[in-house]
Amino acid sequence: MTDPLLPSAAIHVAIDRQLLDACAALQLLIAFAMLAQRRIVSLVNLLAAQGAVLAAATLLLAWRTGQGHLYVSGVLTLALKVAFLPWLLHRLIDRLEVRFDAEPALNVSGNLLAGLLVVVFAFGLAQPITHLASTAMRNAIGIALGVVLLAFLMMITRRKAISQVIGFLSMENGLFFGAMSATYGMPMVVELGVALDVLVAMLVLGVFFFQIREQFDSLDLHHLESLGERR
Amino acid sequence: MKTAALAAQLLEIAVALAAAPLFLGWLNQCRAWLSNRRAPSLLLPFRQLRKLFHKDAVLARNASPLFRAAPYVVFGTMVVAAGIIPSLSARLPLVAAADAVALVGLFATARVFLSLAAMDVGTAFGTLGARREMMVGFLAEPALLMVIFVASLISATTALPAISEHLATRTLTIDPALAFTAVAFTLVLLAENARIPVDNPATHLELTMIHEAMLLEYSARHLALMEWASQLRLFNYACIGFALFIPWGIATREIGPAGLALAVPILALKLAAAGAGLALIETVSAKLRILRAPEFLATAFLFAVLGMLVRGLLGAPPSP
Amino acid sequence: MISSVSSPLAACLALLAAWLAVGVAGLVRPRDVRYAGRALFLVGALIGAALAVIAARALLAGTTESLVLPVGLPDLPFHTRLDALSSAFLVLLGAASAGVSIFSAGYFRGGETLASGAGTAPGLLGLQYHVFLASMGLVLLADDAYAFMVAWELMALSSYFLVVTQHRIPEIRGAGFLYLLMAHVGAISILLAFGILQGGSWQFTFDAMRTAHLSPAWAAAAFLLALVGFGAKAGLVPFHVWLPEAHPAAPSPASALLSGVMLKTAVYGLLRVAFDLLKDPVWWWGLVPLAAGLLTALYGAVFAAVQTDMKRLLAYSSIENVGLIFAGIGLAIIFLGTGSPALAALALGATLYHCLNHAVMKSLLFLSTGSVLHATGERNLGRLGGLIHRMPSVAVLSLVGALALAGLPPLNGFVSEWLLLQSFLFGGRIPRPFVDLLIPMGAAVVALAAALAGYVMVKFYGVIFLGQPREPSLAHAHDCGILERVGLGLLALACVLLGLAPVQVIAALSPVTRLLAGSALAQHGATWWLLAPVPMRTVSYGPLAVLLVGGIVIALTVLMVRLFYHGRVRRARAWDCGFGALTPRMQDTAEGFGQPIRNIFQSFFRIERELPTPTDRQPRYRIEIADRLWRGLYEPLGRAVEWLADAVAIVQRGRLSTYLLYSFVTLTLLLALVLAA
Amino acid sequence: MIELVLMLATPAAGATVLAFGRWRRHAPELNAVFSFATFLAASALTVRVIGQGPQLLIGEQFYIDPFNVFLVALTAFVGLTTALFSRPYMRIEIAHGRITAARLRLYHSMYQLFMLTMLAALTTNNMGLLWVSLEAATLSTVLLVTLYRTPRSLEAGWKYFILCGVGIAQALFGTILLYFAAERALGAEGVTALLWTHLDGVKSQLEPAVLALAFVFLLVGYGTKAGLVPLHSWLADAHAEGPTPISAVLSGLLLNVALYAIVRCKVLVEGSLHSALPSRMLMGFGIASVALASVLLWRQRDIKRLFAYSSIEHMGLATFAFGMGGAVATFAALLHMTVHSLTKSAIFFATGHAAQKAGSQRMEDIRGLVTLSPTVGWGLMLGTLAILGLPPFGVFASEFLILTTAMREQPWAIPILLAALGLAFAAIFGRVQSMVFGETNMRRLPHAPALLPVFAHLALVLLLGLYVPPYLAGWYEAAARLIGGH
Repeated sequence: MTDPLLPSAAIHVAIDRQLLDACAALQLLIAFAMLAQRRIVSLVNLLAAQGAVLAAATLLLAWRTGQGHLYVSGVLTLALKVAFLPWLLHRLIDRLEVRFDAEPALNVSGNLLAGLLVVVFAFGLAQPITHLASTAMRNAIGIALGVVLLAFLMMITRRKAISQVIGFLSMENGLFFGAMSATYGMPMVVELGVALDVLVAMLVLGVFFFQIREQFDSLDLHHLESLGERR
Repeated sequence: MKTAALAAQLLEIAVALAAAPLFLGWLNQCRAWLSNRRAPSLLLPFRQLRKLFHKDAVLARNASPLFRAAPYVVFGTMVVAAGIIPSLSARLPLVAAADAVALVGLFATARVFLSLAAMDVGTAFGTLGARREMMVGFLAEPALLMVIFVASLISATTALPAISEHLATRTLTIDPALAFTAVAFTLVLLAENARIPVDNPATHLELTMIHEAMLLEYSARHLALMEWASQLRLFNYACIGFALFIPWGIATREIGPAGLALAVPILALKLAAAGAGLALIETVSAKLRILRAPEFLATAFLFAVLGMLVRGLLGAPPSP
Repeated sequence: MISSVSSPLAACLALLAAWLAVGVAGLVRPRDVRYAGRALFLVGALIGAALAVIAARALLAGTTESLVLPVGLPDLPFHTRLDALSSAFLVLLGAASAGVSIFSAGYFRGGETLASGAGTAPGLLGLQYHVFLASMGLVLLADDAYAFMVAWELMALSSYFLVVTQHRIPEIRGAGFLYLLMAHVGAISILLAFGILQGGSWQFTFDAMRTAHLSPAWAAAAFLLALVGFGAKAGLVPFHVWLPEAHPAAPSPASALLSGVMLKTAVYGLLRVAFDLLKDPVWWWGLVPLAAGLLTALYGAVFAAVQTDMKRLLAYSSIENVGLIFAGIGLAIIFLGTGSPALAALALGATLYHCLNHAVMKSLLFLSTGSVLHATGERNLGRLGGLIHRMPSVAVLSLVGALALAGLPPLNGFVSEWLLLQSFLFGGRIPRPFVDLLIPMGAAVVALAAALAGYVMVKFYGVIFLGQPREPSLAHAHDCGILERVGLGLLALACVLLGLAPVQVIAALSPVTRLLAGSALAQHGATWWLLAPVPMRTVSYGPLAVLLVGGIVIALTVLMVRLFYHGRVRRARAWDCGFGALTPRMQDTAEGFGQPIRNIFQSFFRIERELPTPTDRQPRYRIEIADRLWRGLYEPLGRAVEWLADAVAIVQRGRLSTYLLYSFVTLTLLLALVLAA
Repeated sequence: MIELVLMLATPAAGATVLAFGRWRRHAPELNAVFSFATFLAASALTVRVIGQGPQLLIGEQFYIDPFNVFLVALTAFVGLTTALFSRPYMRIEIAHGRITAARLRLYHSMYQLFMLTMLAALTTNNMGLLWVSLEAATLSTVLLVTLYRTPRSLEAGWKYFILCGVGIAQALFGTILLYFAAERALGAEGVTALLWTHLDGVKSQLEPAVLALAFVFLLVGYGTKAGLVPLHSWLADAHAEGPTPISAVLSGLLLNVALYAIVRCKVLVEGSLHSALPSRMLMGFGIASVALASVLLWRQRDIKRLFAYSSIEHMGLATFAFGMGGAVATFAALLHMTVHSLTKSAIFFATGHAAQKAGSQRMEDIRGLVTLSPTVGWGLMLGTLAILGLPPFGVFASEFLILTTAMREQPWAIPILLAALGLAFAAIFGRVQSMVFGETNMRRLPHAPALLPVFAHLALVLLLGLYVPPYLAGWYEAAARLIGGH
């Protein structure tokens, strides 16, 4: 397969590549920032930023490769991940009065160290397959994997329901970024389906938050540790 | 020929019926002499039997038919056993019907019926006697079987006549296995026939008595049969002993008047000797506590097993 | 009609199906005692009789035929096969079940089953009962591993439901649980044995296993696994713990089937594996069942002697007899392995004969305990006594059973013990050093066990039926109904016949020994009334003659006493030794009667005593006798499992982040694995 | 074609109607009717497939072959019986005041939605849509798990959501990688590149390195939903706290579907990898599940938790069998999936009524079922015996095959498997016995329980144990050929 960017002028190539790689780097940076961030509100903003970067990368790719469905998914991402979800989250935060909540016990340095290891691991995994990719930003596959794993790590370390959900969403972002970088996104049907699922998931979560809140009047996860195998 | 065999068989049974009380009488005489007492007449057992038969039987109100039947069963079993054991001749029609193992089985039958009868009326002593009798029995029976097994290992059969023939006809050798088993057999005999040191036939002291305790409810003819049966049992054991350890003189060839004529006095001699011997043992030994009886029988069992082991280790003794 | 069917195998299968049908028919009107509790059981009895007849004819005709049923796994349909071995055990099943079923027809009129309010309805009971019978039949006919396992587990299952009929009593539930658990473990072991037996052909039909070639090590493994599996079912020490719990728990007819018949299916299985599937067993295999069997025999006898519950006592006596049977099997293997098939045939003959005997006499006794239970509602020996006056027919019939079980001539129990002892005496001839020394010792153990059996039976019979009633309530005890009498009578008759006609029985069994050991049970010095199966010996046993002469002598004695003297009898109070009031409580209790055994074999038991002190207000005496093996083997096992569960439960503490961590670690590990690969 | 559309459209319609319709009173019946229609369509489809062989429908987006057709039939059938069961069950719940009519409406529509997602997941040919429908299945059941709004149910729902969400996200990454590899092989004709049939066609050319990674992600993702240890943590909680009909379908159907997805992926990966790695992974997960579950069974106090762990155990067994591969093992695994879902759902039916009678799910509160309501008691008892692998029930057949195959293929696993089976037997049976038998403390129920489903299921399981109908065996064997590989 030939690189779809080849026919255009070499100078552009450089710029596009640089831009896309910059997006990838930003993604990683934001993921790390989320891993280290204590305050929930800022987490939401970071999530929005991550979405924005993702959308930018998508649109850029769409413009360069001229694949129509990339525009669609770019716009979709913009609408869903940059506009709607952050808004919804902010709204929830207000309604649930957890605006000033923060993760109490969060070992930032430890997390960052672990995150570093994870990212190295991810690159190691991606390395043998990147050369197979035909896309403009194949090097980003490793980064995408890294972002996914970082989000996983974040979910593990969080003790608040909302921040766990944010971790979940940033994992979704990482996945989309991976799809983008590996194969210019999934087939349209799938993209739509996934987007729908994410949307529904968010709504369900909204319901959930209120249920949990009215039961435990707090969103701390330590309320949710009664089940299990202990006498 | 057939008739001769039948006649011999009947003769043997008749001899047993007659000799059993005599043997007991003789035994008691010897014991009396050994303990410097004036001995009762040799015929005393007969007189007692006659007296008992004449009396009216008294039964406990709640005695069941089993209680009445038991004496006959026990007596019958003992008579059959007497017919099977080769005391005079080894060539009798009935001997084929039961080998030594079956013989032990017959004795067990008698014992079981005796004990059941003792439990029937439901007095304290009856059950006590039955329990003790069964205890002695379940220890003595294996010992007796072991004795027979040793003999059968030597002579490759468990049929008494064959054993005694084999032992009688082989060249005379000192066989330690047989010696051990002889001791074991003697102990078993003492125990099984309620002799000192296991039981004392002459006392009704509840702490010690076994056999007598079971007969407490019996009277008259039933008692007579029971007594006679126990005399027969003693006699039978003696004959088994003869067949195993001093088999000479039992008519092994074709049954004829000559052989039997010779066999009867020999048997009398053996019985006399055995009676004296038993009397001696009983006089010199003291009655054991009932709790020690198991140890006594365990010793017997041990001797028999030792005999078997010796037999297995040394194999057949070298015959010149 | 059925016997006119050309193929006996088809006929047998049809009869098994008929049993199932009878069982299902019971569900139509489950609570109707007259229909489900009476009529159906009679039909079942007829089927059992027919089965016995057909199987017997097949056995005598030496039929061997096989049939493939259209059910089962797609590539492994049910194979069935009827040969001498299975016919012999089918005869056992049919005959014993016929007697038991007739008895049950009279027995399941409520009482023991319906007394506890909503106990199992007779219809449901009938279903379980007949499924139990049918599955046992299928076990005997199965000719592939799958069919066998299905039948085997179905047997365990249906019998489990019979055991827990009175499920309101916690002990009985516990017994049922233990029973099914042990059965399941045993089944797993059997399954493993089959897995080895197929020997790489991966065909699970028995034919394939017959032709499979195994390395000696694997063959030994298969044999030992089978021994464990079937031993667990038969109650071989140390797998016996369930038996004395489960057998007494069931309603008496079920107990009769469990002890009388089901244990024999285990024997059948071991014979099938050891002699048929593994064609030529190695001699030293035999040492294991021999040793285990002897230990079991002694163990069972000793424990039976100290029991105070009449059904437990019988259960332990079953353990004893199983021990004797397994010892016989071991002996047969040793003989066969050392190249003397004739002797192996002798030992096998003894074993099979004992199976038959035990089936009838143990069923008889369990049924009689059932009648006693109905009449008195008591199963504790300490509260019985003197029933010979209240229920004479039961007393007489069970006297036969008791004497037979005690191994007394001229009844059947003695014959098989006699054969067993004879074959033991040949142990000295085995061309293996030291073993030839040990095996005659085994004869000593057998003798001891047999003698103990006598003790046990005197205790059993004497305490229940003789003496004075230990409780006033026993005055209301009533004799059993006509159907029960017929059932008991048939079984008693079987005991007598098996005892008196050993020559014919041996002749009938010799096809089996020819199949298993390759040598018939020869009759040396053949006369029809004289059993002389022992090669090159002048040993013989003629129960008929013994009985005849004995009878004559007794008759003569009675006659003469009447003739020369008189038959005058006076009734009086029992002599109290001048003591005065003689109360029933002065008789030996069951504990008292067992006391000598308890002293002699103390080391067998774990005894907890509670002795009264002179200062006690209400002095009471309590003694509990427990099984050392239970405390020493099974309880630690249970504790170990609990400990393991507690240790493992740590992974499941309910913390979401921990769970997420599990997923994360799993993911990374697998990725690393891929990366490495 | 038309059958498929009907089969998918019916539950969709049902979901909307039950969500917005006005028939409060008869909603349960309506639910059953819709399920019945679905079942009819499914059977029609099945008949079609039996007659005409595998079908590619709707622009190749849907594919029905011997492997999934019996799962489709099974799903529709259990869906129907569960609907029948939930009719009185939910009424009783309302009568006991545990839920309100409004939530009942949510319940019904979500139930239909759940059915839709599972049928879609089974029939779709597009690996992407497979992912989408499985995620949707999670979403539609989360609110059902929390139906009672109790703290415990909320916690269970939350864990269910997060763990499955995260897991399924991994599966998405796997799908992406799959697409990535497929594009190289099939060229970038976007839509078709994720079609299983196409992938299956070119699986030998798919890039091994990529597929290996993809398989790991897919396995972890779908494995989470299949409840494979150590990804199982959500399962017991979700089963125990949700309403019983949901426990029944979760355990009886959802697990099957997840396992189905895994196996589909395995076929592709093995075709490309030519190494035993995937099989090894499956076997590892299988053994781990069987072992852990059988031990944890000993700690259970709650009856539904107990059977949830038993589900983990049996899924592990099936996974292990798939891992062993080969015709016989695969056949056994498929059979095991079938009988397990039938038996387990039957058990949950009985369990539900038992818990309602006792007014508690704690096992020591449930006593003597058989005395007051024999049908419930015997249903529970027989179902338990069946699930424990006692003949003549079908579970024994599949376990027999699995064990005997394992003796040949993987002897090392035998001790673990047998020990686990023994432990599970002791643990489960001991507890169930004391619930079924003994003195009773049960109360009467306001509505007559529906036990027809229980005994219908058990009858089928019994049949499968004694006699596998030829056409069913034919399916299984065809499917086994399809999956079995070597």
